[in-house]
Amino acid sequence: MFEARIHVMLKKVILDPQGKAVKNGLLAMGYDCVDDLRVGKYLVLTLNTADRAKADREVREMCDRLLSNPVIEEYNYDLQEVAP
Amino acid sequence: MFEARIHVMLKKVILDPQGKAVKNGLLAMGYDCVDDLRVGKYLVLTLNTADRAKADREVREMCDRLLSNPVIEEYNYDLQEVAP
Amino acid sequence: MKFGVVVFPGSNCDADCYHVIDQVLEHPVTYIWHQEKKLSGVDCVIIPGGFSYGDYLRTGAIARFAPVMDEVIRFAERGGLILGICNGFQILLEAGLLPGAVLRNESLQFRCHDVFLRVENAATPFTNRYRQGEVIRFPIAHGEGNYYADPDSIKQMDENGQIVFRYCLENGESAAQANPNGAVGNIAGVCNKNGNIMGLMPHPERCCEEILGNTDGILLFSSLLQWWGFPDQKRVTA
Amino acid sequence: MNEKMTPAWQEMGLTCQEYDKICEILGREPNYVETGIFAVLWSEHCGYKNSRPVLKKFPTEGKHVLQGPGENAGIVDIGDNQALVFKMESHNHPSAIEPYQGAATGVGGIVRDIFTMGARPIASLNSLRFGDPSDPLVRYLFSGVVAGIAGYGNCLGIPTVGGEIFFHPSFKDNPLVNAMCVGIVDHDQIRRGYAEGTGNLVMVVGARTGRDGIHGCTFASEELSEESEERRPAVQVGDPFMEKLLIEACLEVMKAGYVVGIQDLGAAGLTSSSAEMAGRAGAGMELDISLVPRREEGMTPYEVMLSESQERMLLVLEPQHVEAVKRLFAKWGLEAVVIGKVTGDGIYRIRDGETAVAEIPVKALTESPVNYPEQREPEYYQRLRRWRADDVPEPDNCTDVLWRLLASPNIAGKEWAYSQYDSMVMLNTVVGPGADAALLRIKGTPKGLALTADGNSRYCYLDPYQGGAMAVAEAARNLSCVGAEPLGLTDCLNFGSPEKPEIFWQFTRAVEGMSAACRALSIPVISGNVSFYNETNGEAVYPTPVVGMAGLLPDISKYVTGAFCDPGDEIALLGRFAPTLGAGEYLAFIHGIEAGAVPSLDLEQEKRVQECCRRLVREGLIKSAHDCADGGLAAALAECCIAGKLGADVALPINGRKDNILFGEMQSCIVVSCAPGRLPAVLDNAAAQGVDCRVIGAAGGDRLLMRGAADRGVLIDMPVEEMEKVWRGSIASFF
Ligand SMILES: Nc1ncnc2c1ncn2[C@@H]1O[C@H](COP(=O)(O)OP(=O)(O)O)[C@@H](O)[C@H]1O
Ligand SMILES: [Mg+2]
Repeated sequence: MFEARIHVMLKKVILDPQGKAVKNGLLAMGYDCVDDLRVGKYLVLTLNTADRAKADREVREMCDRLLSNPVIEEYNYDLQEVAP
Repeated sequence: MFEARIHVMLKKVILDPQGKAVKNGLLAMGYDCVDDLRVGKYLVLTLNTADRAKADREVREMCDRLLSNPVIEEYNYDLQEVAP
Repeated sequence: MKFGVVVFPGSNCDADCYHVIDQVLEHPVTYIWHQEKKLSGVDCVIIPGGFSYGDYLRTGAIARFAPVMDEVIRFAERGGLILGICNGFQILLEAGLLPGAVLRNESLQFRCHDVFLRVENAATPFTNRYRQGEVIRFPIAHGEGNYYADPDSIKQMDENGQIVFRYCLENGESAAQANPNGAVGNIAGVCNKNGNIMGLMPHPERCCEEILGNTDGILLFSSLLQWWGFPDQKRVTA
Repeated sequence: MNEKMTPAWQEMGLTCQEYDKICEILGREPNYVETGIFAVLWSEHCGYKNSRPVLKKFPTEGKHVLQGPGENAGIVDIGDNQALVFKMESHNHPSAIEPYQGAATGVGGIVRDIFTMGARPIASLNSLRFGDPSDPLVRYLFSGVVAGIAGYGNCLGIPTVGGEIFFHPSFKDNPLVNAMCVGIVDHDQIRRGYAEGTGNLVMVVGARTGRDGIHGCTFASEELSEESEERRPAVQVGDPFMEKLLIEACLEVMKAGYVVGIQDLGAAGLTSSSAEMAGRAGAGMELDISLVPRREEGMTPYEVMLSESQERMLLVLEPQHVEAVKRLFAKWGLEAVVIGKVTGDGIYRIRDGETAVAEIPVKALTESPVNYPEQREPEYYQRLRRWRADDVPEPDNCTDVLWRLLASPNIAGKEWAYSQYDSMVMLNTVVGPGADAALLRIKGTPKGLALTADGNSRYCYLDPYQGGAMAVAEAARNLSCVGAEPLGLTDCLNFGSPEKPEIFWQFTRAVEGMSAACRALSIPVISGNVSFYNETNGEAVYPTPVVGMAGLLPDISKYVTGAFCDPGDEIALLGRFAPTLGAGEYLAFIHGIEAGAVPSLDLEQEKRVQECCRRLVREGLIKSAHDCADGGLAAALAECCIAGKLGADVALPINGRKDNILFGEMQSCIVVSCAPGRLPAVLDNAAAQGVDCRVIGAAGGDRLLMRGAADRGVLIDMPVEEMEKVWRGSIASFF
């Protein structure tokens, strides 16, 4: 059993309206030292396999095909063996 | 300057419709070994301060007050010093 | 001319599109279930608005892998007519049948109201009954219609006439306050290079009847009929 | 006090007397699960133990009524073999602690109440109350609630076509979120929550059962306190996608004729839906809850029985249809599982596999004991009524006052909120949010359907009886303004703790006032909901009965809105113009005073004014109609100008304090406009029906000019464009 922790973020060149809104919210609450804020997605996925290479291949494929959109997003992940 | 990486997830007892839909999507695409999937938020926040204790305090406070709703969500974060 | 309206779990403008084709246009129309592997003889596929698969993760992302989409893509490659409205547009983007992607509205809010559009290309199968540059009024209803493509793609699309509608003021001027979602270049609708696939965020099917107060959308559907009737057209039936 | 000493029944909210009664019924002490079952079904939220006797005062019968209170929703006939199904429900407490999900699941719940009757939901409305929007916490609640309603309703593809929003400090920590849904059904497709036919099977369909929302129901029957913060799982996350599938699949199985009885799992989950269905049919039921699909492992029987997980339905069907029904649900990707059967012995029997969990007579569950709480007229009532306007200075610059009033959050346009709702999907919306009433066409017929939701918390606080009556009268008036005849109403009664005599007095008086108005206007109550314990740290919200009403237009091509149409059109006041300064928005917002007698309401007069207005609309004699409400005549005229993008020049019809004439509020008075050539016919019609009607000016130009009576000069002079900017921009400016 493997657990993949996947981070999907908007590409840097793309304006992140949600990040901007949250940042403004924090500034309005008085957190002056907030400098930059970006909001992305975090997916925790468990895979029922004992084969690390397969798990790795599949996670990458899932990220490329469904979990992220390469036009606007980039992703990274790490993979960890976990007890079933 | 500090960077906080914050993960916000729905509590385990709370239904995660998004995770469920994505998991079903992956299963329909033929990724049979997907076992469980939960979707959360990932925030990357930079703080303009040299004071780690202050940064830590503020991040926790922001998480409690705005970035998560403790009624349904839980969060964790790590804090790293970064070059300004 | 026969129309097919694709139904995904979560589609919610399927019945509206069906109604307009059937009751207003008075043409044959059929529903196409997302599990279907055939498009059963239709001449134009409409992918309607709604929240396919809840629109979880990204709008249109999961729908894009529904079994019916393989057929839609094949039909597209053969030059078949495909119209994606709102969520349908998002699905076409995810499927790569149209260039670009959509982000959340800049306001982060769902918006439902009328917008003005300028017809940027009146030579497509979807717009030939409008005048080039004509200003029309369509309703929008979406939370993620903030169209994005990188600058190079935009330039190319512009050159190819792939930008079909832009948000504008009532007098036709492009202006930031006419843009309801932050879309790059005020883009509201685009087509592929070949012109047989179009997607747009606004809802033409919502403005086809007098009683609803606006009939600006009907010309979009009748453009398709007119185009289908042109003698020298390459007509493709699924 | 040592917490461990508190017995379970007490912790679950049962009183000592109630517990004794349970022991008496069972002839033994109830076990833990049984205690839980009694506690939720006998709570105010499910059992209406405090309110039931008072609700009996409502008239519930009428020539159109096919189903009155007692079912999941009420039904009225609209002819052509079609009927309208509607109900309103509160989701106040969940929205207070998780505004987005609280409001979203509120929409989900009321929508299920509609399609469970066999109807296709065609429209949603909502009535909202928040504190002062300049408070960031209030804005968090407000924006979260609106986004939640939008997030859920838009996904379902049900247009949100109307509603109302009112701001007042009493709602600061306890907002009111009342959601209404309307469906349409063919007579022969109507279904009910009856568990009939011994041997028929019981199925649970839709979402899996999780630990969320346990005690949501007892939670709604308590006031909010610091402690409720700790009861976290009481809030659930909704899945509108699941609900959309559930709507389609349920309507399909009902249409196929497979359903004997059906009901949503709402408050108190499986417990209340199964017990209520058995109770209505006078049957018994046996369930094996080990068969209920779970989202989590290790759930106890108690948790399964009381979970309020969303998007679930309970079906009763004949055994031979089980496979077909399963297939149909599978087509929509949904689980449908048999969990028990209908029995003939009137006993509610729950097993967990082979282990007996509960055994209770159904009757004991559904016929909860009734309380008759004490009532007392609150001290403030007479004191505030005696207030006189003498000490309030007359304003020098009335244009300036109007400018400020148009920016008052209660009068300002609510577009910021409703433009987040999909109001057009389904292609029926002829007039969407922002008008007196929403108007929908009924496809395939020439008819139109008018819908509105109204209530006035301030009037109800100052005079619950009159305020209740006015909520009914105003809702009906709003329908009459577009030309529709009211068919029936649903209500949501939002009050503080019924255990306080002053609150229960407010409640009783409001219901009495509503009932009187219902009788006078011949509008039956067909469904509704009570929400008590709307208090924070002992402070109750303003009493707020909300009325949702539906009406019918025989010919939808003949409707009007409030918008002035053409320059030169005559503007007239239909009904008696009798403004009063007391209790109004002007007094509250400009002078910070909430006192005085509420405007007087003559129900006989009201009835005639409304009939007259409907007639004028139907005969095509008038081009616009809009009632005078918050902010009086000046605000009403401003709204007519803004909607029509057209000015007006009027002279005030009476003398007296100019602020009273301009901004004082009244009942039974409608601003209408007509082409000059039609004026004689309008006046004749009004005279024939014994209704006052006086011309006050004409539409035209690009500004609103209001002149004093007897040549007291121009009191208000404001460009329409500027009014629009202020009125439209005010709410957005808070964000
Ligand atoms: N204020 C009211 N006016 C009229 N009917 C009411 C009122 N409150 C509750 N009812 C009726 O009592 C029944 C139970 O209501 P409720 O507990 O809200 O139903 P649900 O099980 O859907 O939550 C319904 O038939 C409802 O219409
Ligand atoms: Mg119900």
